[in-house]
Amino acid sequence: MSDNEPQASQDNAPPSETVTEADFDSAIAQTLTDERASSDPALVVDVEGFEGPLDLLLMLARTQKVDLSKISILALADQYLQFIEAARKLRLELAADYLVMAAWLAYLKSRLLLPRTAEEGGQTAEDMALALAHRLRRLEAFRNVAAQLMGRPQYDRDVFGRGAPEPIEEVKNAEWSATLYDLLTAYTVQRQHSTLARVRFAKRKAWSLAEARAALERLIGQTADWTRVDEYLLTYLVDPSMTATVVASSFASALELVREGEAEIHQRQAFAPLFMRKRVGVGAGQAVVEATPAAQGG
Amino acid sequence: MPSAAKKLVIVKNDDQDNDDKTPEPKARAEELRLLEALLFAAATPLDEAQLARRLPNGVNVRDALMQLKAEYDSRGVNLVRVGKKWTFRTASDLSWLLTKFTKETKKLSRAAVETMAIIAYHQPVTRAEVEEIRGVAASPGTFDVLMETGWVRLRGRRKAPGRPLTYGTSEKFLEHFGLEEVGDLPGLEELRGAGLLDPRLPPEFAVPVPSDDNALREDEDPLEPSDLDLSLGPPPERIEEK
Amino acid sequence: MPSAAKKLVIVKNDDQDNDDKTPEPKARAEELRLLEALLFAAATPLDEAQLARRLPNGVNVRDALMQLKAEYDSRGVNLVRVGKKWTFRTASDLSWLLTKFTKETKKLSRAAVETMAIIAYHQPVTRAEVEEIRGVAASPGTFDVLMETGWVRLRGRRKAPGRPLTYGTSEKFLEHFGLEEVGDLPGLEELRGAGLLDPRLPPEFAVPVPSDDNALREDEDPLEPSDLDLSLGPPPERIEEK
Repeated sequence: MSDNEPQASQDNAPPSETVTEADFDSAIAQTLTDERASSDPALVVDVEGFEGPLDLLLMLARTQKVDLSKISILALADQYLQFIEAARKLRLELAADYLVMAAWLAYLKSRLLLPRTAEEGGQTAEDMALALAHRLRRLEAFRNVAAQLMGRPQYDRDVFGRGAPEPIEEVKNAEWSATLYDLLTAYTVQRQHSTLARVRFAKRKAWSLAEARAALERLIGQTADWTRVDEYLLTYLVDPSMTATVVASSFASALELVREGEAEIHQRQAFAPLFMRKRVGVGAGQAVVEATPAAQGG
Repeated sequence: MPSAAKKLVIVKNDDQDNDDKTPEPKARAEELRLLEALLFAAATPLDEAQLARRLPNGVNVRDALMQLKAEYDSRGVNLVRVGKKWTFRTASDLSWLLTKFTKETKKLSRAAVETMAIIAYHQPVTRAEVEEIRGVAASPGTFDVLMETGWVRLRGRRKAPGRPLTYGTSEKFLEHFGLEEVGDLPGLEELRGAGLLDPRLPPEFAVPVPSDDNALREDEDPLEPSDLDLSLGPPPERIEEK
Repeated sequence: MPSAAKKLVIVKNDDQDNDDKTPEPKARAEELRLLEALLFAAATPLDEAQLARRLPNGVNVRDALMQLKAEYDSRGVNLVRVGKKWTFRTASDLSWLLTKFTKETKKLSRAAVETMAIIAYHQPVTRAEVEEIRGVAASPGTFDVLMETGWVRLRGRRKAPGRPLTYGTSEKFLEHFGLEEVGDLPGLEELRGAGLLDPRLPPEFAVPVPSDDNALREDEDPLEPSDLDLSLGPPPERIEEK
């Protein structure tokens, strides 16, 4: 791994820099086989360990051991092309980026070797070489600042905040939400609800036959004596408007009970009070209306 | 690591400082720095053994703690001992600083909105009257919540058996619902016009014209002194029930 | 609340202290206590507006912070400004003492570190510009990983063909690396001096300074609503490629 040593020695950054360096190394190590690691560094052709052709060029430039601004681009191009040639001999697959760079460098080299001709496209070979040197310097500079940045004391690694922050106690003051619309809907809905409910109650002022029958059954069940039906029913007649329905329904129900043999009914004369009693000991269906005049409900 | 070398120097400094025992601002013992960093960064209080284990050898942890405690005693953060462990805590007189009053929007329950509406239209109204109109008994919390909103206020007591409390709306109620006065609450025709009332309602159906006039009605008595303490006491209902 | 009364007294004290401007141990301004309590207690850095909101009226927060910072500079815990916010941090020379508190974090790859540095020093910058500087196409995950750290954020879109997304650093980046502003990035001056900060300009031209200012540059457009959903959507790269 001596390939990478120049880089390591160049980053003379704070101690934590070792962390990033270790990162770099491990990233490279992943791509290295044991065989390669143990072989002669000069023969190591490990393209995958590089972050692209510029990175490879930068490493090669470092082997010139001169300031990047004084680097010989011509020599660098040669180095790069040799490196690529070696890789191709080993039949290593090279990413297109590397090959494009190789082609460009070969072109640059040929231009640099030729005597300076008249300006063609404006850019001379020297300009191109300078531009490349500039890019290399720039990449290296960014690497350096990256190392410096990573070398800074980092939060939760080198410097720490309060381990046990004291929570700001929140006293929640409830802000109640309700709109006027909510209020009005709530009001009208419940007022209508109760009002309409009462209206419905008024409609039920009819006494159903079932209700009447249930009431009569309870009535005659209580005593075997003759009971005045209307007297009993009167207790229901709280509202005078119900008189008709109560009398009609109860009379109809009474007749029904008599027909079924459940009860006997008795009336002395027309429009006289009706008496009723539970019928005992007689089979159903043998109902007899005792009262001689036809029973009338009025 | 360069810090290792520093460590040694630190210990030496400490020893010197311990000798003169004067915590001068400039000659502040390095172990106080270490202690405060440790205690600050620790998620839980640390005991003296734990501190000693981290600090360079030869540091008198107890002395250093006492010195640090003295330094922080007058500050906004104090070094305190809890049980056998030490930790930094906000000075107890500053707890108010760490209280945040936030507003939380809560929605009123349907029962509360309904009760609120009846109080608004029918005020002054007693709890029993509200229940009569709603046709259900008010749940214990409903009036509490309404008192908490500040929209409902106690007006007085009805001149009637049991002298029940009368409720009405407050100024805050008007503010919240954007009303200039409760009389601006829409009346029967407006409610009908807004489609909120069923056109088939019987003719005798009426909506009162509400008034939150502070002046007590003829059938109202003023609140008694004990009623006025309600805000600090148990919920008004409880008292009313007594 | 009793604290309200205390508050008023405090303000009076402050004014006196400000007048003589000498932070005597005895006459230490009460606002320094309040400040240190707030900053010690807070789980995250606080900005001056947040602090001012909690302190009594009339306190010059900036002055008080400076005074407090000076007091703590030599201690084991320092008051530091990160971005526009203030927080207490253990002194950076004491990391050796506090290794036990180190939180294991995912280590960034070399590519990610370089990319982050380019974003930081070169912001606002597009993906293509980062790739140009590095001389290699960014692998799909690199930007994702950086976005995930929360150190890098989307800023907007460059007013250029294809309207590529521009990247910059976040407040969390400053907090993590303990920087007051991106202008304090280490080595920034050298980088600028060498004319290495603008790929398109030769060294003799004026070089732009990195800026994480939320205000967009002239050549930046704001993000569109769909861009802002990125955190919940597919990785930024994918979208950019569309």
